[in-house]
Amino acid sequence: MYFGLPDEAVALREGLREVLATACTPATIRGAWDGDVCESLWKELGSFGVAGILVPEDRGGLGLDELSFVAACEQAGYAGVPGPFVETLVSLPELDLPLDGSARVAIKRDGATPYAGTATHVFATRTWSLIHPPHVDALETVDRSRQLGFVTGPSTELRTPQRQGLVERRGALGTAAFLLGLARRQVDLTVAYTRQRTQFGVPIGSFQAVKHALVDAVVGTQFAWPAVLQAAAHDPRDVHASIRSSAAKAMASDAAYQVSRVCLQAHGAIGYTVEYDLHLFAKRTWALANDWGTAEQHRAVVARHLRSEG
Amino acid sequence: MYFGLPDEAVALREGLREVLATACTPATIRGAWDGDVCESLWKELGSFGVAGILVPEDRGGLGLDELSFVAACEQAGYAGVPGPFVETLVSLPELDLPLDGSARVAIKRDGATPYAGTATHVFATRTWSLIHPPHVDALETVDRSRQLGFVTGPSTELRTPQRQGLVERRGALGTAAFLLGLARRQVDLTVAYTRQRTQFGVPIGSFQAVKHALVDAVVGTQFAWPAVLQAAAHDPRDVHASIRSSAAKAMASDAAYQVSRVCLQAHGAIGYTVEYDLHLFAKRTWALANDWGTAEQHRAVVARHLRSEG
Amino acid sequence: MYLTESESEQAFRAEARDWLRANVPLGLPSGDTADGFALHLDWEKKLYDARWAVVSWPQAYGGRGASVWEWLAFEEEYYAAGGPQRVTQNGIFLLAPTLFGFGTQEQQDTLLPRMASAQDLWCQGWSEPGAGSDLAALTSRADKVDGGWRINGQKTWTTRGAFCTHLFGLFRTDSASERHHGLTYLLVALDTPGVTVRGFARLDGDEGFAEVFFEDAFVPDSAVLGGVGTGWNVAMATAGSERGLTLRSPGRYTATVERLRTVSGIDEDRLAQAWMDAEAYRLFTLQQVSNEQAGRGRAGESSLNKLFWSELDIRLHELALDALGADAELESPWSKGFQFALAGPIYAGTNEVQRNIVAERLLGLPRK
Amino acid sequence: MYLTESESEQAFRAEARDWLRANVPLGLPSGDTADGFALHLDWEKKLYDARWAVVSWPQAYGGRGASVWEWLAFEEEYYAAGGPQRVTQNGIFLLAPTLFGFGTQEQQDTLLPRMASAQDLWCQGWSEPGAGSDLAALTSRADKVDGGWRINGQKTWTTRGAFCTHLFGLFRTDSASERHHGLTYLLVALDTPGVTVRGFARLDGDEGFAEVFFEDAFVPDSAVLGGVGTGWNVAMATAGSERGLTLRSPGRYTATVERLRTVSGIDEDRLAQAWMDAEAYRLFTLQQVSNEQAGRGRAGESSLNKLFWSELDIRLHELALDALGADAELESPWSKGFQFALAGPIYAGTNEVQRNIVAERLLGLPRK
Repeated sequence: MYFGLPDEAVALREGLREVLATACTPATIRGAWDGDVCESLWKELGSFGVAGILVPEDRGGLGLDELSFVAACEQAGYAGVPGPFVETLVSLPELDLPLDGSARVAIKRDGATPYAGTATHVFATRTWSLIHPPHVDALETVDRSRQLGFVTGPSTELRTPQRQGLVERRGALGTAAFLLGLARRQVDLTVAYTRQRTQFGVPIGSFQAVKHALVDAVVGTQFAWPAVLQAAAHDPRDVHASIRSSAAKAMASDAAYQVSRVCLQAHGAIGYTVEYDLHLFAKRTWALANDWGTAEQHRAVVARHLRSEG
Repeated sequence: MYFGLPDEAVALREGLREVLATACTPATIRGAWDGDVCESLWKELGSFGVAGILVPEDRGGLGLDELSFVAACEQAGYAGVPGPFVETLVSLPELDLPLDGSARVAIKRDGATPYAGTATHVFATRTWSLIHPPHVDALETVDRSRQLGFVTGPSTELRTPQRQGLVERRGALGTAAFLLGLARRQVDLTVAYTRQRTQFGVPIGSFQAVKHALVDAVVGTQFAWPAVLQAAAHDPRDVHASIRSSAAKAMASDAAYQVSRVCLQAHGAIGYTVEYDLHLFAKRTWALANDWGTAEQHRAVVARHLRSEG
Repeated sequence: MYLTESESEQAFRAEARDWLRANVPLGLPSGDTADGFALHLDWEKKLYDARWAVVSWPQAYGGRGASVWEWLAFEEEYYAAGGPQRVTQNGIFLLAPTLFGFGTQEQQDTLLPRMASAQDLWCQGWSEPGAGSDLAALTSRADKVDGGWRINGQKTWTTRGAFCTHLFGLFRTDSASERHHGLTYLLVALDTPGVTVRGFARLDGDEGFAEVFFEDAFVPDSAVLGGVGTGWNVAMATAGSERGLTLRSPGRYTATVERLRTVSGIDEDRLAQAWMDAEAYRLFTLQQVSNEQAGRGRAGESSLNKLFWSELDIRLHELALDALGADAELESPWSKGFQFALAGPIYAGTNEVQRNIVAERLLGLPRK
Repeated sequence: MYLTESESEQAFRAEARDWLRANVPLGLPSGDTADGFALHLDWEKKLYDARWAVVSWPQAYGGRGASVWEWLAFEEEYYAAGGPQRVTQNGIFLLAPTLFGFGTQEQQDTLLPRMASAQDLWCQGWSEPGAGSDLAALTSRADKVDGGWRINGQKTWTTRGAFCTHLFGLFRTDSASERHHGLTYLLVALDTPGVTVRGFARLDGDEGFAEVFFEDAFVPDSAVLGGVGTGWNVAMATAGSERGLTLRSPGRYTATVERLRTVSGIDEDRLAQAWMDAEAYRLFTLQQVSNEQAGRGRAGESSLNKLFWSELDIRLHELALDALGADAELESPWSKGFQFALAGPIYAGTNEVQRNIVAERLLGLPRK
């Protein structure tokens, strides 16, 4: 018995880490804030093959499982990849689109659609159809890289088997992993800053007020990750399999949000400026914590299951 | 304009403080744990006149207002007065009983009645009748001075005007004040202990981990007290007067409970023994936090009001 | 307990309510942008012309000589009517109390009326790159020269500095001194040669912050507020009122809760808690004022006050955003207000510093 | 990811479940009272006779040589079946790992079987009146004498000390040494002349604590576990396993949550969180074991583990007590369990100490 990422998932994550170290810097994210769709980043992602993680090999994908998927999403979160990363990865298995990064797929919502402004295609899962090219009425958002908008445009019905449930579940799960990556990045920034920032003659990271608040927040993320792993593992004997992704999203949303609060406070005024990078990851965290279902909504799913399953 | 205790309430509290300093020591409370009804303490309280705080002067009471009442309850909480202190004070205005401390009145509940084991009379407010002498089937409680029990016995219907609402409101309000007194005592014990207890070469009270947790708990009690004052003040222009006692009890319950948790933790192992006094005040806090309505139940009252009052 | 307002207090409140409801401009843009700031100035001048800008000041300086109770009533009515944040607040709420306490007659006569009428716009010069929570570590120098002082150094995190005309702050006037010794409180016009202001953006994207650079900037002796070398004590008086009720009047939160009640899908249990908390803050403030007027003010009380409002402000906005769910990330008064609220636990002395103060001064826990 | 149990693991779990469901005594009184302890001993002997007392130990010592996975499965089934707290746990979970790691062949052969069969009952001798969180401040001395050591000093907060037969703990064997130097790990029979045990009551009123006094108590050289003067490292190994999964197996919490689901009027949102948390703890533990077996154990991981379970245990009981409302104060498994849970953040290294460890070893924040 072994509980953890299999070697292939670890290898994928490490490879992606190297790609993103140069392909997705804070400058890249700031570019997205200014409306750049980051085509070069997506080409890199495409040539690395990550877009096709969940696409069968006979269709040119990597044909990997969801453990590799969450490993990739966590790493993408750490880099703060702008644009519909999770959405594209969960959509491509259902669509007949290129896997080279030229297709960026947003997923349509009843209200405004996240990443609509940067998407080449919009996947309307309810009607199982694809909108291309999308026409977007953009909205102002706190995280400007989110590019929310109302979507219209020519729509084509899809012939592929309708797997709304799978897309919904994978979207929440991948976003949970992405959130934990964002949290890890914010913790790293905070540790680095509080180690060197001196006040009262000592590094502020040596104060228990900073240490203990940060540790309590990190505990939340450390215990959310195994929930993500279990949701991705699909243990056939797991009677709770159907709600694992909800548990993962609920825990990751709360944990990552708490990390964003604590890291901002630990930084003091510097964290409160847009010139410093922390806000890029904090604001994405706030958006994703409520995207693909809020923590409260996913806990309600778990509660219903516990009631019915008696 | 002035918001605070009037001089007569302050004077009463100071007088009561002196009485209780000798009449109600931790040894007194431990006696109550062993079943002592503390008659000498109640005689002291009677001769000081506190039993009749809310009883009109023409009936031999002090005829004071609820500001003096909450001031007395807070001080009684600080001393951890065992037995039905709040219950007796809110009952005596409705009953024709001696004010010399010889009457200890519990208030009947549908379930087990708190302090039944130490009461001379049990006031059944629903039926507005008095049970005397009470027969009690005792129950085991975490705070053994609570003496909960199921009550039966000869009952006399009362002719006085039925003021169930007043008794209920005053009971919750007095208990809120009592809880804040219990909290203040626990904070004092904790400050005294953490100032002298040395670990790692310094007083543990100098660690931010101890300081900040204690401060956060104290903030809760400091902001609950004005809510108690306002509930006791009956400002005629206050459109929210009807829910002030619920707000006071909800805030005091949560704040005092949090204080009990933090103070126990700050003490470490010593606080976890019954030989040390802290538990006497912590366990009463846990009991009273849920007595006379839990914080959640009282918040529900406030929520209903906010909805209706639009 | 005498909570009832006197007839004059009631009359004052009624007059303020009527005027505010008739005149408060709704939907002003943020005052922390260049365009917004200009519109806010119009509003400030309107307040001044109607003598509502500084109600608690003497008539001679443009006020109404209102009592603190009347001031609290005005603030309640101001926010209940939807009044915007005051772009003049650093001057009228933070510097003015210090001027009244430490200023010369001439400083008061010249500076206060121009401040009240928003002709002079003041920003703070406390923090420096190396001195945030640890304010006593500041290194900006003012060296004595003939007729005045020559300033060198840098201030930062100066709120609305890019839009202000003057700065008040602490400078080291005794180069041999350390920590909180040898500091002097100076009043500096930002158009002084050698002073450079660079605005930069805050978390919410508005250019609400500024860095201020001093290169041999000369200020006259009359720029000294309080005695030379006594700057720390003078500044602490301001810091006190900054942490105290003048920074955040309760009316802000009671008004926010009323707005919360109109948000659909809000958690009722948490809304009840929010209402209780805002009320508790209002009542705590009344108690605090009463204590201070009775000479019973408590050490650390203003820190308790700051800890509570700063965390309450965040909770209130979290409650709204949770109800908005997926729409919470859209630009809105709630998402804007949430980001603004996040500054509360950081500025005016971080909450970590406030907890130390309460622990040591109110509870008596050992410093070391 | 290979979460699926092997056939042999499944068979082991099934055998354990069947035996436990048939044999677990329900409604035992607390093992921390004299009467209760005796009844718990009967249960321990029954476990031993069926070779379920120490499943992970070698057959030779009364175990089944079970893997850690099988041990976790056993623990899950044990608590799911309503099994009582193990009064032998300080020995079999805390001392035994140290004996396996540091004990001589003779120590293992003589002590382990008697421990497994509950003939010897072990308690801890760590804390002293002056050494709690700061264990290295301990002052109890053991002076070298012919053929052994003479012990003087006092230990306290010794769980179930009044009912045990032996004590393991740290003593200062180099009087010139300071802090964690010059300490030796000793095994002491409590019936040794010069040893006095005084039991005293815990928060829940049970006599679960003891003070142990040593006055010229003699122990032979064979009482030394590990090398003389190496006691700190030996003890840390135990402390590690104490903070680690052997102190609180996940089965406890998953079982508690199942009980919570039967409490009426429980808050469903918080129940869902409780279920997720208990599951997260179970899964985190599986991950931790996997990491350690793969040689990828992380510094501070056992402290993360302790922080989580100790706070989870309290939350679970608070949830039940909130649902019980006014009846929460009655003696019940929930109120008893709540008081027991309150010890979690205090013992085995306070959570404040654990947070320092995680901050410094896992996150790399500076000590000073």
